[in-house]
Amino acid sequence: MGSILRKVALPIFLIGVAAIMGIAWAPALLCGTVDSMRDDLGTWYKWDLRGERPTLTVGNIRQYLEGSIEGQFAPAAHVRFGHSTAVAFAYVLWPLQFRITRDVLAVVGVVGFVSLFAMFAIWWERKVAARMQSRLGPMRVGGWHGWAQSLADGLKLLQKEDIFIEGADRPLFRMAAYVAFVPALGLFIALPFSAAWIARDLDVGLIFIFAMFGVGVLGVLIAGWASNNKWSMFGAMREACQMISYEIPLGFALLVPIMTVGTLRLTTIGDLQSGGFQTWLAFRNPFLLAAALLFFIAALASCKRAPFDLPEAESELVAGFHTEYSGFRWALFFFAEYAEMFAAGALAAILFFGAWHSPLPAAWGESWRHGPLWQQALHGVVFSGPLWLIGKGIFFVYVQMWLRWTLPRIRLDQVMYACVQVMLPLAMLVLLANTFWEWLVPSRSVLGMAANAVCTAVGAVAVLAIIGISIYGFVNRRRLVGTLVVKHLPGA
Amino acid sequence: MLTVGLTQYLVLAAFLFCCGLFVMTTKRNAVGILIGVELVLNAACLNLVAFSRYRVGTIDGQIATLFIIVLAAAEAAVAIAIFVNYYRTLATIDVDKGDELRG
Amino acid sequence: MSTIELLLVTGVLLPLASFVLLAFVGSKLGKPASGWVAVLAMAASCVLAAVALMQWQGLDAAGRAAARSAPVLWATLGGMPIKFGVNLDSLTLIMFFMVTFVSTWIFVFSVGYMAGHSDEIDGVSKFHRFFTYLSLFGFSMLLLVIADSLLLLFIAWELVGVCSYLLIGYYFHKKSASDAGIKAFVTNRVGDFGFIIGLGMVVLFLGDLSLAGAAERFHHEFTAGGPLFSRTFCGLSLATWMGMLLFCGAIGKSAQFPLHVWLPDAMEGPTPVSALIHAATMVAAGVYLTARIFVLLTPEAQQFVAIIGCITLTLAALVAIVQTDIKKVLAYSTISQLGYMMLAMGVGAWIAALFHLLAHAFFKALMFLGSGQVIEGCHHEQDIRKMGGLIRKMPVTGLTFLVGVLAIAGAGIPALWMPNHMKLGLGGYFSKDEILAVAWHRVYGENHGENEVAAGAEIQNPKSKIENATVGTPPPEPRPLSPLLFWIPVLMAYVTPFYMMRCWWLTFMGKPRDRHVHEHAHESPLMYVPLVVLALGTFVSSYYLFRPLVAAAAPHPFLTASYDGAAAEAAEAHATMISHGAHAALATRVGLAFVVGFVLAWLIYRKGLAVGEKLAAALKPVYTVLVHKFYFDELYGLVLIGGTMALNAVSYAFDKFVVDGLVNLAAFVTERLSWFSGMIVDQGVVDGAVNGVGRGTWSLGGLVRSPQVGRIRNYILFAATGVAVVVVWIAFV
Amino acid sequence: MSDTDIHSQREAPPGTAPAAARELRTEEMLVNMGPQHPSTHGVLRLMLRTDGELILEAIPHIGYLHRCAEKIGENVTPVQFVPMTDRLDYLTGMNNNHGFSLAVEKLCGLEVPERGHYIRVIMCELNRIASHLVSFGCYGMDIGAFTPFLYGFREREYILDLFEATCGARLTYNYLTIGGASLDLPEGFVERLAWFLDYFEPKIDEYNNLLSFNYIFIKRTANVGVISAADALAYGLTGPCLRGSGVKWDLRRCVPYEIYDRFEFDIPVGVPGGNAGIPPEVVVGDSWSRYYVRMLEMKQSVRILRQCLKQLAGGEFRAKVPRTLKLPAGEVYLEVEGVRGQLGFLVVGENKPIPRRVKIRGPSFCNLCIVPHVCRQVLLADVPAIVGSIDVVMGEVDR
Amino acid sequence: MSGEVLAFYLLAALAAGSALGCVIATNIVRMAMCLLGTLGAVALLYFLLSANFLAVIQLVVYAGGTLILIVFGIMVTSRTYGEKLKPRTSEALIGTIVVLALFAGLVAILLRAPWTPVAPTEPSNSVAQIGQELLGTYLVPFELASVLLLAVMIGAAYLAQPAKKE
Repeated sequence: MGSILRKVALPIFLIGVAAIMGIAWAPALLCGTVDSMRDDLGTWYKWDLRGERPTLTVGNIRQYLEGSIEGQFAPAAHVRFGHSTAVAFAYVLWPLQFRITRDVLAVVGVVGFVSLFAMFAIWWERKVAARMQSRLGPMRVGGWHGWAQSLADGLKLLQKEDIFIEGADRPLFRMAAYVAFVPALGLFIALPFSAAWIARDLDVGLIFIFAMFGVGVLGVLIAGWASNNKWSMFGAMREACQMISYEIPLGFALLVPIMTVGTLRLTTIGDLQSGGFQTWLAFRNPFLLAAALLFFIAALASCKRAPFDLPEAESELVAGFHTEYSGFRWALFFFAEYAEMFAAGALAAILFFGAWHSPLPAAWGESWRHGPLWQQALHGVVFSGPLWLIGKGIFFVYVQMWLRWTLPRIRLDQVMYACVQVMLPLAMLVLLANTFWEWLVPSRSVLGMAANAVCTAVGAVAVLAIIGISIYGFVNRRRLVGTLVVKHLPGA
Repeated sequence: MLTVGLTQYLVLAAFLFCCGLFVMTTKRNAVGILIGVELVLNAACLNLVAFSRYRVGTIDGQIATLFIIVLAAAEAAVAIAIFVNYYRTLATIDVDKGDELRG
Repeated sequence: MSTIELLLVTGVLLPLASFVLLAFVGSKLGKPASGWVAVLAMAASCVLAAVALMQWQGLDAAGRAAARSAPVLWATLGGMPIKFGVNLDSLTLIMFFMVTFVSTWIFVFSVGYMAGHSDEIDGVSKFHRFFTYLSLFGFSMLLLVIADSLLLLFIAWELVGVCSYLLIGYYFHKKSASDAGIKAFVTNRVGDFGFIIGLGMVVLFLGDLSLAGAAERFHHEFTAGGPLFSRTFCGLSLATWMGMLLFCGAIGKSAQFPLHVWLPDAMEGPTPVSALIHAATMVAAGVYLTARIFVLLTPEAQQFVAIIGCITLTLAALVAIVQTDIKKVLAYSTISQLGYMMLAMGVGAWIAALFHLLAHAFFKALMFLGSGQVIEGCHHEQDIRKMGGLIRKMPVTGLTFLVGVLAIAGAGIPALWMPNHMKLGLGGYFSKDEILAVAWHRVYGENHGENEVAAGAEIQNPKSKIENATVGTPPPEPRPLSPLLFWIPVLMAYVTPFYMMRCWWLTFMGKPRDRHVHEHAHESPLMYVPLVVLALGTFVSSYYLFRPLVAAAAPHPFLTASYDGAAAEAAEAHATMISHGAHAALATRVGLAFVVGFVLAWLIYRKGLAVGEKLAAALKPVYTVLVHKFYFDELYGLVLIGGTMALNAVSYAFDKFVVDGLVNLAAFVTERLSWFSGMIVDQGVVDGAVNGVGRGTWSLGGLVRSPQVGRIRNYILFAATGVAVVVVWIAFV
Repeated sequence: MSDTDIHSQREAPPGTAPAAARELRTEEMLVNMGPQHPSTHGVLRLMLRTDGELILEAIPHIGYLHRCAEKIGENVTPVQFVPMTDRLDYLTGMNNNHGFSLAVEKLCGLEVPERGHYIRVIMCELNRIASHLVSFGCYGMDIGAFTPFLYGFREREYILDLFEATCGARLTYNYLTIGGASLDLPEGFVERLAWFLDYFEPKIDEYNNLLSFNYIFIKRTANVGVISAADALAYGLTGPCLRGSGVKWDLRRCVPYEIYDRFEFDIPVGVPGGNAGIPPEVVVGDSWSRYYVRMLEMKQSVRILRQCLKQLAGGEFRAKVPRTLKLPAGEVYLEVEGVRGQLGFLVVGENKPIPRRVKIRGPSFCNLCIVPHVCRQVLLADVPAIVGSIDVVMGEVDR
Repeated sequence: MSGEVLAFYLLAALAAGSALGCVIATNIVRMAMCLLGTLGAVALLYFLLSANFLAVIQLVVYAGGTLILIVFGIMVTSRTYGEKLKPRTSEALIGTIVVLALFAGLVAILLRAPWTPVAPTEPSNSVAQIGQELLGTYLVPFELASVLLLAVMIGAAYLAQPAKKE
């Protein structure tokens, strides 16, 4: 397998790109087609008495595709389909007009994405860690760089015995893993991958995700409690403390962009940043940049990732709240963790870093958005769309990993200190300052534009530096710290 | 045929209320009583929102519910603090043990 | 938002930023740094204020009107919109500048002063806390100045109160200091209570809390004869009551009779606080408030203001004569000067009052800082009897203090023949004389140059004629005031120089009376630089620099004129600056008052304390009354504590005689009855029955008691049962 | 009745003071840390009495790795016992070999040839570096940083390669023996070592950059587990733990043995924070100081090694030792500066090839004694930080 | 049967079942978990009632805050693991009767009540509307609530601080 992959790398890459473009855009295009068809026929035939779109039959669709029903926007002659093609398309399109079908698709997509992402991220984290530690990491399973390692791990975990220890509260012990996992999955309901790619575009989507972050803690708490293990209990208590505390600065940091754009609907927030790099919210003014940083740190704490990984601190608490877990339940905790990591990264991207838009100025790809199918697809890949969001999410996940493999862990009292005495006042100040800024400084004014320019420059330098350092590190196979050595030992 | 309307919501709320009431009246664990209170409050909230949706047509009910949620959080915080103190003093969380007027 | 407003808002927010910064990281910044943060913020505000002032000066009337933007809607309460905005007029700007300027230098002084006066508590220096409070205070005061609505003004008002409490009680481990803080706070609450009721009346009757809107509605009420004017309470119209109640706030904050008791006690705070709060800003807030609500004051209410001011200035001036604590002398002089300002307000000398306020802020801050320097130099000695001869040790302080003394005494050359802007004089010479002149005009006004005034008014306000015509109701006849309102202040104008000179002479001149104090005395640059600056400020402010600005902000005479002819006339009269009869008459009476006072003080205290003590012994009853400050503290103690005790006694008596008597009577009757029943019935016959009944009672008691187990769950259950019964009853029966 | 509370009546027997009854009700909890715990470096077991996350008391329980080392010493000849010393502190086999050999040589009056001396110093110092690298890496793990561990092991690998080339073993060397070394240095050793020293020295700065001066690391370790110099002396701490408390005591310099008096090197000690680039949070005797002393010692070891390479003499590497070495009657106690402190060997001979008594003073054991004293009123997360900074190896504690 | 009806009955069943679980459970942690079920179901019902904002606030504050607080309280106060405080039989009996009667009565009243049907209104952009109302009409309760929260914060901190060692 590995050798094959190595030999035909380019075709595989190209096929992969094509597949990704297809996956990324086909369903959205199909749903869009059905919707426009329904709109078209509804307005033409006045079937719609209640202000709703009409439900089409397979026959309607076929006729429409064949061009035998003349809708107002019926396809032009050159794109009309033959009978058999039309029938085939009609059967594909018909179910897509129902909400329930789309919901099922969304659920399947979300679950599939989360599982795949978690598996990918676990493998990738091991590779990142390995490279940072001058190791190779997984190299065997599956051939090319051990790409099937997570799959094998998953299979192994599935086969493992499900151990309940003596004295554990069994129903709660079982339930805890799900209580941790379900909210982590549930938050993807409101997480837009692009303006069109969202399971439910809630008008309170942001708070919904925030709520789901909070509910997930219960799983950890219950896991710690039901394990009948003092270390687990410690882990659970730490998690509760940390989460409840960091939710507050997290919320404050979220309020900053909310106050700036004035909506809680994530698709709206995302589409406000479509104009290229300099219109991203984080670069609007210095306080939003600060809020982005605060958000990222608080989210790090909420995802219990290093240096805030106290609930599972293995040198202190053995393994914290999941000490007694094994097998698939244990895996669920990890799925939840990686899902939350991605969600945090994606949320950071949506709120501050341009959501699903590319850094390129919007005008560059605008005409392609409405062009032929292949242009639309290319537009989705190059200029905006789920791939960008996933890419940004992965970037932030990567930053989280980087931090984890670099930093020591903070002590509990320091975590609380950092939250209550540092993050919280800072977040409040940033909120206040941003309020005044938005009130007093119009974005078109000289000051506003100057701030925007400076922040954009700072952000661009930071992002490019992170990417550059990573690439440099990976290419040169050197640890980066070696390049930044302080020559003389103090105190020697 | 099953339908959804105000009555259904109210019946559900009544059920929740009765469950909460029962929990409040029978559980001996102080936190259990608190859980009962939360159930009762939820029933009330549900009523308010249902009325606001089906009867009044304004969002006053939602606002009231919002206040109830906030107050419930505050109440829970204080209650838990009291229970922790109670537990420290009496080494139990059984409310029946707290029937003496001295601590 | 116009540039000027932006400058002002930024100026207000800077101290707030400093407060927030210091509150969070003040302890980390440490001793000098945290102070300089506050100074920097305030100085920046001052610069912004100066820029704003200059811009304002450059604008014509239309530009000034355009600079004022619409207030921001904050909330809608019960249909009444609450809007906040900047009350942009000359008075705001000049007050803003005065507050920031004086505060900046007081802050600078504080950095030096507090270095030696901030204690450590549990090893943590309280130094930064002082500047935290100061910054908050600066913010509140500036907010108060720019507030355009009574509500915002009230918020800032209360913030100022809180800050004064915190700052007076800064040495909170000292009982007297914390007591003084509480006293200041509580006394202010008494006044604020009236203010709140007044605000309530404004909301109720006028329905608009913004200053301009309230004035407009007030006038409308007057012309329409609304309930505010048509309904009376205790013989006074509700409008009068409203004005008086609003003024109550000013009584508290500006330490007017009868709520003046807190100010002398507030000297327990650090001296810069005294300078800042009790000279330049906080007490000024009361006058400022009165100025802002001036248009809501009916003639009766104005008379009330005047009377309160007159009483205050008299009492305070008299008490100040016998004080020996250098800060208390200044405190009473402050109260007295505030009394002058209130009197001015009451007699309609709106401009003169504010002019005096501005001048007073400079020279009083100067004197307080000077006293701080003295206290610091003399090793925390505040008793002027132990000082003396300090001029050799601290010449800068002594001389600048003298500038303050001259200013408060109203020193100047009464050269009638010179135009005003060329006259030579200091602070009080112009402002106080102007107050007295207007008072004179109000008392004896009909005899003097009416025509000139009318002509002046017409030139000044061609519009008023027209509007008067449209209103249709002729202004009521001017009512002369009691001559006392003129003569008592004039008398006190002689007293003021006396006690100020006494204070100065005892402190700085003569022979050192306490060697220890004298040897220790020194002065430091960080502290005397502010003194010099403020002394210069005193010179500058004295000369009509600020007056035109104040005058420009004076309330539209039409508003006042419509319901108070005399006040309007007086206002117009001195708006055109009376250099005629009234002033001339006055110059002969009080122009040289300061010379008389000074000479008297010099005669008595030239050789030290001996003569003064002899005089005190000779006038023992008067002296005792004055030393005890007219027994106000004792009176309040008696009324409040005694009142409570009396109430106690009454209720005790009721309890003892009425209730107990009834109980005893019942007991007596029962006893007799039981004797009867015991002797006759119980003995033989009913014992068995009684036991049976007893057992029955016991079990009944048990039955009744069983629900009362102290279990809250069961109580809930009972309640639920009750509800269930009712519900079931409704549902099924 | 005011002071009586109902629970003293319910729970405590009559007559017990209410305060004692109240003590019973506090939120105390007994937690077992180890013997299977990731951060106890082997099989140390700490009984923690905790109040929430606060440690009230930590009682070490030891003996899980007891292998009767001293008893074995009484039943085998010294040459046969040398491999056993490898297993005491398994990270510092060379130093253990060395110490025991010195003691026996002193008892028997054996002279070691010049080259033998240098080989011994080279091996001991190399092993010191190797052991400190493990200590550094594991300490990072204790604090929650994963990467330093592998960095430390990466460099240690080179040293182990050198050892392997020399004696064939990577952990239990049995190399330094009575009378010198058991084999001569292999061909090319000097060049490889020189290359390694050049390679390794900059790495120390890298470690410092990565871990020692990391803000979080300093926050976690500075002013944690402070041992005053007096306490350190009273508890008999030695090695980096003692030097971390500011006591300038190193046997190599203070009571020179072997040929350490021929080398120039410094004795690093704990320095109060704020001096010479030391973070301001640091207090003499805290965990950070102990840790940092080790980092500095590696530098000094490199210095010694360079001088060794310059001075390295030719000739014999081992003295002529009789096939059956009779230990004369008498008693020798000798201490050397081991990696973790002073490693002492008591050998009592009775004119037989087998010693009558062998007693070992393990520095880890003595250093561990201070754990209950230091782990009091600290947070749970501080326990690994303190125990890790004391750096015990259970093989030596339990012997 | 439309989706809404189906969703309502599913959620109602979940809410009612969880509430019943609260009643039946003897283990306090399980009670808390049942409460989670009820809270979640009620939150979703709010979605059905198009009170989106309320639903997420219910999730944030109730499920994410209050419930965690309760579980936290349980953990702190129930060190004696598995201590079960069974209800007294008499109380349970009386309670059951009373509550059943109450429920029956309520349902009877509700079913008979002549609710005049009002067409359900769709609140437009309820978040903004709620914000307007909170800072307008309900400003005073809003501020009072903030003061209350402050008081609660201080009070809870005071109550829960460890007893001073004498």
